[in-house]
Amino acid sequence: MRFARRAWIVVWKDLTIEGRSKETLNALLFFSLLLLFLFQFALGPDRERLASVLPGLLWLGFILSGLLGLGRTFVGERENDCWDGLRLAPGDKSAIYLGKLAGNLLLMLLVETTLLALFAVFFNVDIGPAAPGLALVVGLGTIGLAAIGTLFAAMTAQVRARELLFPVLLLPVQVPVLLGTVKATEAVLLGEPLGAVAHWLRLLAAADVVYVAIGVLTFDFILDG
Amino acid sequence: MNRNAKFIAGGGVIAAALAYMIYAGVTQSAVYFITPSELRAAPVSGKAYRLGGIVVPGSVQWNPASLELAFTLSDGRGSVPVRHRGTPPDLFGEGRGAVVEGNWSREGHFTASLIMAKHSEDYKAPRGTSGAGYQDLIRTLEKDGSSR
Amino acid sequence: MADNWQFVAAAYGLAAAVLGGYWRRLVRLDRKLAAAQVRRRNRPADKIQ
Amino acid sequence: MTRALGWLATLGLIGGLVMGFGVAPREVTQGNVQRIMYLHVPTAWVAYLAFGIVFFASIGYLWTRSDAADRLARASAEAGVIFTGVTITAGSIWGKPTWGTWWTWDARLTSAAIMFVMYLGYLLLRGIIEEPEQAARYSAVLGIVAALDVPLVHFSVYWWRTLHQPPTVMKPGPVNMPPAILAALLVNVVAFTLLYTYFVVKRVNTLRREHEVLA
Repeated sequence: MRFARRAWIVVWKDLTIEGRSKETLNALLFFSLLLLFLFQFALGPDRERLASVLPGLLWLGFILSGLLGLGRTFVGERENDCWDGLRLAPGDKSAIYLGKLAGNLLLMLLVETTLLALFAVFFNVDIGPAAPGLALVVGLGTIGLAAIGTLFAAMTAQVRARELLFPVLLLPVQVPVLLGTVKATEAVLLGEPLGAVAHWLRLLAAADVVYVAIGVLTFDFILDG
Repeated sequence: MNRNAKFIAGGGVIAAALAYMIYAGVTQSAVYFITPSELRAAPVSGKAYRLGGIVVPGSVQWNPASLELAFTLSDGRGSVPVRHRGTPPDLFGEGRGAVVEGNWSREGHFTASLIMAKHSEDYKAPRGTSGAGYQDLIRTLEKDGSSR
Repeated sequence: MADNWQFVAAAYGLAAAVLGGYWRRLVRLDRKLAAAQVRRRNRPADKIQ
Repeated sequence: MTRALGWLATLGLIGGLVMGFGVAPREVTQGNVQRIMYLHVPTAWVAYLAFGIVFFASIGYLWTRSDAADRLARASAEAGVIFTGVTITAGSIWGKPTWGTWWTWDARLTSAAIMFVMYLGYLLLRGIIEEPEQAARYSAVLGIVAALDVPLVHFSVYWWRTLHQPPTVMKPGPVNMPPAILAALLVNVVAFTLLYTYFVVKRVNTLRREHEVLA
């Protein structure tokens, strides 16, 4: 499988860079911590209100940190003039897309797990019994977010005002994923069985399939001129 | 992989996922608002609800001076007293459908912060059938809530 | 049942303003381009003189 | 040719107004305010049509790299955003007297609003990229993503909440509408489709000439 190998090389390259500098990861974890402080200041001690807004807040945190992390996907390539290297890489470019997507997924899941743990500690939420369901919902949502996020990050990497354009393009497209995950997370945290949110899970799964397929098919056009 | 083969396969996957979504979407039964009998079964005070039903004929009490509105919403099986402060929309009326947003108060009534009139998708000419009946409206409400 | 004619008027008025505005923009762009094309066509003639 | 199309659209719109305000009867429950429907529904249809054409033109561009396809996508997206704006404002004005609120996060309203911002983003991307070939390529990808996203957006907000009545005409089963109202609606759908076609043809025209003048 040469295709898988080429995708893996991209993942390995990005992980090595990230492992050496830990630039993005450190900044994102610190950012998540700050978010928790902000939420605490905004909400105050009202526990009842907290329970009803918790899923939304959690996803707000995931999205804000996701936007920051995803937006940086191709920054390294641009700043170090490796863009042409990617463009000139032989063969199917979708391997590069899948590699970048896998790297982003790993990074986002790491940050999300940390944020979730911090949430449980600071807001006294017992997420233990909901953990398997929560993992499924968060995983499905993150795939969708990262799939389009990676594609749009490549699209905006070479454009001026990219910090602005990236979220402006990404957020409206991500509405189905956001609605689905927030609703499903809400149900899971309230202790409802996964069957009660089956239609949301199906929507998320369908969205993930569509988004990843679009990314694989169109990434070529973004990369080569 | 052949480029064209990739596009055909990818397009097929996308089309299949979307077709499945549309199929599931059309046949899905989802709850957009709860009905009075559902609220009666397990009311949680303080929790925000969207409640939909028919305004029971003869139940509307409207005080234009204090802008206080009280009426009863029913789905034929259960009924809930609703209180609201403000002017109701034009289409709001006895025997018609309405959806209210608000919460269940401890005093045993529903405090609505927003009242919305729900009209059916059937448009009527003056000499057509006169005014939709109670059953018709219940059907509209239930149809919206259970199918399509 | 009130007729709410003012709402009907507002809806149609706003729509007319938006659609008419876009139409006017297109017409203006059209004229500007026509003028530019005329200028371009005249330029070589200027050089000959 | 374009001019003839313009007059045809004008004629259609006049006919639509005559049908909507002269021929169609006053609706019983809602009163005359229901006549906003003859504006709201056709513009909504045209908006969906416009974004559908953006989708196919975008695929066409990536396939053939023809500038004509790119110009069509751009013109159609502009018209689509305009018509979506009209649909949303008209619907909002209709909603106030009938539902009692200008705006509610109802399914159909929300999905129209999301579609609106999605394609505003599309136009924004086009405006920001200066290099024409790059702008065409990137926006074609975005046009495809946005169009395939529309059904997902639709169902997600549909399950989320709804207040909007189900579609009257575009649904399976018989249409439950007096013939005069239906006829007025159909005349307006045709008229607004003509107006959309006129806008797109004219805009494609100006874009082509812009390209020639700049070249």
